[in-house]
Amino acid sequence: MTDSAGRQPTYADVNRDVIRTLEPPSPAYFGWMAVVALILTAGILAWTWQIYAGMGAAGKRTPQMWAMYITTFVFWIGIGHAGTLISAILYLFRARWRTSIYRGAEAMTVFAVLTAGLFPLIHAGRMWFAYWLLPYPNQRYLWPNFRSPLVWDVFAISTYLTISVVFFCVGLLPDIAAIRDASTGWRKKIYGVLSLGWEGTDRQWRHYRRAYGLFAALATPLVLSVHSVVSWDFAMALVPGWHSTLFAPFFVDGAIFSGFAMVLVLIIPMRYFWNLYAYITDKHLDAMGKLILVTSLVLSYFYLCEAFTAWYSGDHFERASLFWKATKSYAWAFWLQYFCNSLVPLVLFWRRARTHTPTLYVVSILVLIGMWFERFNIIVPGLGHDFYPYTWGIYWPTLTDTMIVIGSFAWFFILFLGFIKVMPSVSIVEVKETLPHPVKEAHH
Amino acid sequence: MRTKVGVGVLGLTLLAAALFLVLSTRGQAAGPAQPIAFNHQVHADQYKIDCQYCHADARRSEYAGIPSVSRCMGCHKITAADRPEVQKLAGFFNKNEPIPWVRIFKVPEFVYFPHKAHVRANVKCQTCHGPIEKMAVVEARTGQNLANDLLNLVGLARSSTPLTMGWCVECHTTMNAKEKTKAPLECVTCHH
Amino acid sequence: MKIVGSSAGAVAAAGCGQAPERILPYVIPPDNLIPGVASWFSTVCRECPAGCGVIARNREGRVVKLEGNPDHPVNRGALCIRGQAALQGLYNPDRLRGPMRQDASGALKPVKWEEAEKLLVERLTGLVKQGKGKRIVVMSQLESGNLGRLIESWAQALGARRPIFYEPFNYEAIHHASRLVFGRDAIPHYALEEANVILSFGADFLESWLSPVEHARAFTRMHAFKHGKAGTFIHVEPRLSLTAANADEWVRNAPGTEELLALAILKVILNEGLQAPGVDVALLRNVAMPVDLEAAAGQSGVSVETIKHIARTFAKAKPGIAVGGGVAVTSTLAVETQRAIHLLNYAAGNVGRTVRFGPDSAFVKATPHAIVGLLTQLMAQGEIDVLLLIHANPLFALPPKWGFAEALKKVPLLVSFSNQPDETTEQAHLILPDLHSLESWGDFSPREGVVGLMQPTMAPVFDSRAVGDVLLSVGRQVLGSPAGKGPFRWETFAEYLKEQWRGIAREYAPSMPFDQFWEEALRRGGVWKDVATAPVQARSAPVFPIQGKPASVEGDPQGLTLLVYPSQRFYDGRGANKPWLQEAPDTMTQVTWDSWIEVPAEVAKKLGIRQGDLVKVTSPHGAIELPAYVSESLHPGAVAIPIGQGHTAYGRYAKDRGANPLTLLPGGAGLSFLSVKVTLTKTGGRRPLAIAQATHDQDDREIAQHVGLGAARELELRGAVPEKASHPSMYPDLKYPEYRWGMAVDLDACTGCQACVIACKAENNVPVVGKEQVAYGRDMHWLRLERWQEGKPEHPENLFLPMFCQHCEIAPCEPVCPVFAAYHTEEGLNAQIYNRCVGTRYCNNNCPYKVRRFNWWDYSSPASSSYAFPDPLPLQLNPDVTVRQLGVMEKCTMCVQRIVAGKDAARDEKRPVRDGEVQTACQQTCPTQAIAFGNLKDPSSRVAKLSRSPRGYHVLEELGTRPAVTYLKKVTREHGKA
Amino acid sequence: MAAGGVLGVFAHVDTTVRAIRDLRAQGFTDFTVYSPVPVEEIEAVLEENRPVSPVRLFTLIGGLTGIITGFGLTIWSALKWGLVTGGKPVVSIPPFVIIAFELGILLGGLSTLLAILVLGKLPALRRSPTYDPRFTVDRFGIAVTCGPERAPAAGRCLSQAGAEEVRQ
Repeated sequence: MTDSAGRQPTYADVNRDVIRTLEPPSPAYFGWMAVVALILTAGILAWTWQIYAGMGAAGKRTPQMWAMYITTFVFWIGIGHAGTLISAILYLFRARWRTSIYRGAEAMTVFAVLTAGLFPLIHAGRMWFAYWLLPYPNQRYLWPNFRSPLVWDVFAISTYLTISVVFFCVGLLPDIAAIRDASTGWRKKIYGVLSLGWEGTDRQWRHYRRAYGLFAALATPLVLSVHSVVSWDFAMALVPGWHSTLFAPFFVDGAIFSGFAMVLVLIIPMRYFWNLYAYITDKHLDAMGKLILVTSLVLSYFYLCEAFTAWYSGDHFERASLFWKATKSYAWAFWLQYFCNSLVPLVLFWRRARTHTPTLYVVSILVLIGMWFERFNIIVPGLGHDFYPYTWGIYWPTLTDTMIVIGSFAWFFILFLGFIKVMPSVSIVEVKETLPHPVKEAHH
Repeated sequence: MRTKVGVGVLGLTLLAAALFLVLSTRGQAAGPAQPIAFNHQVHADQYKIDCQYCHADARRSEYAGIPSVSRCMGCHKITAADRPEVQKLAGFFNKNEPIPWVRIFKVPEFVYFPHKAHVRANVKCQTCHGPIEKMAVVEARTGQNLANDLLNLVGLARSSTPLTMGWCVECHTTMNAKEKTKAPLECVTCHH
Repeated sequence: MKIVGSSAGAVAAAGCGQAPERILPYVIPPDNLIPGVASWFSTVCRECPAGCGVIARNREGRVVKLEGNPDHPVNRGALCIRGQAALQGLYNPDRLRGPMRQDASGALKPVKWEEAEKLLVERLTGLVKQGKGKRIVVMSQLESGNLGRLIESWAQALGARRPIFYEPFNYEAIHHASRLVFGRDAIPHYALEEANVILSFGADFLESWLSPVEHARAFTRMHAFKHGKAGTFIHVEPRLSLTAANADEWVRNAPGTEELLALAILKVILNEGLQAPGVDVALLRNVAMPVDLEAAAGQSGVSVETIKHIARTFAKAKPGIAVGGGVAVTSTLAVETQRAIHLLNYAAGNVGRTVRFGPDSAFVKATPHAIVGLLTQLMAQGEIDVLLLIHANPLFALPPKWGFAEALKKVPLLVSFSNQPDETTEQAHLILPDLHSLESWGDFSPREGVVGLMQPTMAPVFDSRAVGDVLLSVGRQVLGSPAGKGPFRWETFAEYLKEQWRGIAREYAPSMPFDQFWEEALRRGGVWKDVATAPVQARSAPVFPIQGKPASVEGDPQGLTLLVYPSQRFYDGRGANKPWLQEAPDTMTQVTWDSWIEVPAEVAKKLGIRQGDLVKVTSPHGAIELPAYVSESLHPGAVAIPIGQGHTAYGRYAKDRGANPLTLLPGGAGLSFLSVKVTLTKTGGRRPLAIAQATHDQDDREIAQHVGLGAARELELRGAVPEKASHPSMYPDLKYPEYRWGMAVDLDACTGCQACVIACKAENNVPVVGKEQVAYGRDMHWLRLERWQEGKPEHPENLFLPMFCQHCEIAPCEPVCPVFAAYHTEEGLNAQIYNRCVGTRYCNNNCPYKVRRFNWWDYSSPASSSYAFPDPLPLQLNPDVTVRQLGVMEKCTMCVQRIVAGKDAARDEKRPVRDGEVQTACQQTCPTQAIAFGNLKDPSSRVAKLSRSPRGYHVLEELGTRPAVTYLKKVTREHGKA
Repeated sequence: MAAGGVLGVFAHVDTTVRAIRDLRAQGFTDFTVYSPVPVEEIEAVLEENRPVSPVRLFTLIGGLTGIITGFGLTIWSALKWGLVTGGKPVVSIPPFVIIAFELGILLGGLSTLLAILVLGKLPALRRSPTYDPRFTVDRFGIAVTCGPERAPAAGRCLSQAGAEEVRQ
């Protein structure tokens, strides 16, 4: 990796450049914070109202017992995949280009899962009893129903969150130590505590590296399992268009797809504002672009399978459901999904598009929109035209659930904006690792 | 060295917490003040009046039934008519007012507890209500409490407190196992 | 009775219970009333003059449920939708709390009973003293029992005019016709069950006509497929009414051509010599011969072939029965039509067999509209000083053109005994609220040989007094007769009643001692005996002239004939103040909470009217605005509006809802519902209707199935199918140690009357949610009555299907619940534990039948704005059933509380539950016994037998959910398809 | 400096590695190497005479505990009440596998974290005296613990290897 001047940064440069990102923020930054905070407040108010008045405040109805909340829940869980994928799987594959982006991606993961985790609560009719889903000894002698996909969710997501957080924090340790040594006063104290007194001694490193490898090894199957489990919320159900063995891989691929899009949406501005061109180079963007392209193609394949099986099964309900989605009230959403997820990414076949930041940015945004609507189309139209004609109906969102969904984005960004100012959003240590070691005389 | 101290402190606090929880579930709550200081000891123990003489609905209804004021007066027109408490009773009767007794035994919300079925199965009143005939003032610690749940969590819980679901279920299961009774364990039997 | 008692169950159910909770004992316990144990009181339903027997379930001194009286000859244990809803009249939040009088400003103010009575007494005494008794009139609803008699003698004693027994639907045309044809001024008893063919000219006998519950039962007995036999039902009506939808052959005629068709059919019978032996052919000939078949066919739009086919089917039935009612017989040709129908029955030899004079219907006692018109004139001329109204609401039920409102202004003292704030009562100067019929003593005789006895089923909810008591005391004071003397010597109406019943005792049980007879009557709910059928002869002369042309209607000749028809849910409008009835969908349109104008598709197309568009309906006499309901089946020359909505008063649920079509009708002597043409204009506004059913097209999903009569016979021969014919499962079959509860619904018997829907609501504390929520698919009905339509719109096959939780053995809803709120009991019930539910709503997503209901808003807590039970409605709540909270899922439980009670009773006697011992609310009230419930493990139980029926099937069987509910295919008649 | 010893600060990897070798040659065994990044070369020398890090043992044990807990909890709690849902057997293994898997990963991960802390002697509240802030930037360090009598030898050895700076 080289900076604009074309010379390689030294270890010292890396420390300097990264720690520079933690300098006291600009007014613009606070401006953004204010905006996001405002939206978040609106969301919180909306949720408060919903808890007070009841689920009726959100536009749900028979047959759409689930709607935007679960849509957004699945969306955020999906986003939450790229991070661990990059840091774990790419780590195992020794893909060196990951080093300068994985920190941001991991942060994104953690925050995305934190956001997603809210939705089952928001969605529950009696969220104040949601703790009944946890297995704990109680005077009722009652335990959760481990046969229910929702309980699997509880386990999968909490595990995923815990592991991602641990992985994330462990990765941060040496960098925090670096900041500690670069800072003074109360900051030094705080970072001192957070670094757990990391010194980078040989014994620390050797266990650290071991552990890191093991984390990666654990996180890899986990990351694949989580979205499979989420997909089973649907696949285990009877609803036409849900009851499909295809769902696990389909969801996982979609998750990675949207995850990478989100990573781009986040790192492109980062490298622009902090002038990190030396570390996040076009090579990275190019690689990300390729990954998005590939996952998009796989996704398109799944879309085809979905339609084909619906038709080929000859099952009346499946066919009716698909036909209705594609032609009736929600057709616009249906085709928007295909446009964003299958067509748009095709431009990434051109190398120039993959390295042309604006294009890449627009593509990523569209992909995110497309992926949100993919989940929407599975849930809302899917339920809207199920087995029983008597109750067929159209779902209209209300101000309440709209505000809550928008608020969730604010919640995510407030976390992320906060993070990038207190923690190194590019890994100091791993970037250095990829640089050639300082040596006195050439090897012989 | 330092770590040792830390561990010690932590251990102590935990122990204290556990102790507090245990204590908080032991001991008896004082019975509330009733509009008339009715004494079960006198009626049920001293004079050996059968519970169902006054709580006559227990054998045929969901509710055990609080005796009507007139039923009390049935005896107390003459019996101990001079006692102040009995005069209170007469007062209610003459004013044609019901006596506002304070409820003591209460199953959790959304539960149907039929006394009838239990009387039919020869369950002693005391099994659920405790040694009423020994109580001058009726008192009971019933219902769920967090402490007990937490104790349960750390495995220190003695059997669940009376009139909680776990307590009912415990009894039903053990009776079915021991006495070969057919005490139902269906949720819908009590929740419908 | 005091409504206290240790009703902890009720308290818990209502979901409140703050500490320190007080428990109040009775001061003096009421005899034979144990808290927690229901007691039953038998009485008579007074929601319409059909006089069905009712038994009321009383818990802790409050009536919580009404059921039909199984012994009663009229309804045999069944109740209709309105009968079930009577409770909401009793506990109506807008019911008048006590007596009121109009003060100077014209506002109604509460007064003491004494004061109120004094007022009335003074005025009456004044008039009686001056011998101006004729200036006093009593206008009551039809009272065929001793209250009626008291009113009459009261009027007599005071020298007042003959009282008027006012019924908006009084079927006078029938007894006029009877008088003309048979010389007997009576409404005969129509024994539908004994006919092989029913030929109905617009008679909506499954909805409101004469005695709907009795007719529904009779209809099923003659019509439902049994042992390879099934009767035929041909219905002639311009509109596809619920009754028409039940017909094997619906003949859509041009409005007002019923007489013509009847005569044409008569002519065919005569031409082909199909008339019964020994009938006066000459008479029939000179009535029928003038009719020209071709012309008749042309004018009625019914082909000559069809006319001939009907004639043959009808005449060959031996016996058949022809009935006429509904809109058809209230045209300007009302009497002529009924006369023609009488002649048809006469010609086919049905008179005396299926059409019986004796027992005659009590409706004959209802005052003809002509007299009501006369009264109106008298009032207008200021001839009336005191008008006493007893449960009559002429201001709503009479067209404004009658000028009743204006005439009323001329009456110095209007006294209303109504206990509901209806239109007329709001005008009253003095209101002396009568007890609700469920709180009062009385009797009612719907027809000869049946006298239903009414007794108080609970203490009065509010400060009201029995109208009988008031009449007695007022009468005494007016006449100044001392207590125990004179025409009003009885202290209370109850005493009066008991004394009158000594006469009845002599008639019905001369040998029995009276007290025993009285006890018996109270227990059974009345007395009844068979009445010999009186022989009648058609009078040969004089036969009055035949019209032989369609009924004349005034208004724009280019306009559309207006069909104003009685509503099955609201009758003449008196049902509109009951939220249950407002929320129960009208079976045919599935519309709730509103009224609408049914517009033929052709017309709608021409005028560019879409469903829900507001339409201005203009007749020569008035104009109203209503949302349009576009109908494929209605006759292109007509529009239809149901009666019952459009109240300007009558409480929060009825007021300002929909519009009243009677305002479009002319005034004049008789009240004819078919008499004007109207013109439609789009207002441009929209008022979308709250329609519960998304579509009537099954989209080939075979939800409601049918089989041809021939095929059904074959199946019958082939015999029972083995159980578990449904799809295989990966898992071993479930074991059911003692019982497996299941249901069977015979679609061939279901007439779509909706009684079950309300019975379920009443039994299970199902909240009423309001128009907006229903429109948005959030209605809470545990049981919904679906209408599925097949075939051509003008010859539709309509299938009615009650849908509720199917209690699947392999239930998709159960395994997805994370907290075991939904699980399967050892008795095969699909249980839903409300207080365990966290509201993930996964179960309903996964329910293929979408029968689960979610508490979107807080219907259960009084603090909430969406509280569904304003006082005193909570008194009606069933203490054995939880009132569900905000955010929990609920659904049909197969009345598990009744199962628990049934098993408890059985355990008392150390025996298993007997078949038929436990009845679900829906099954209990079904007039046609289409629903069976019981233990599937007992092969001899009715439900088990039905479940093995060759017509049996499961809805969406291919999903392999193995429902515990079996439906029996409807049997359709091939010739029904023309 | 409690035990006493010598610290050498290096700018380059190769010099550091050389220093380590020389120290070993002169019989110094007890020394700590500081580095801003993990470096294969350095590890290679150090790992020559050391057993493999025991971290993986923690992970293994944690993982197994998780899996056992998973199956234990699900099966036991299912049997405790034995409610039937959807006609499925009370103990249905396939769904329980998911719980077991997730718990396996969870405990596995947590015990790995534990391993880092325990083995890496973390958290350490105070910096060790020989630590130098530059070690997190671009400097390598070798701290030799030895008695004052051998300190000069160690120092000499370090500077010969190419230490920029040697401290007592």
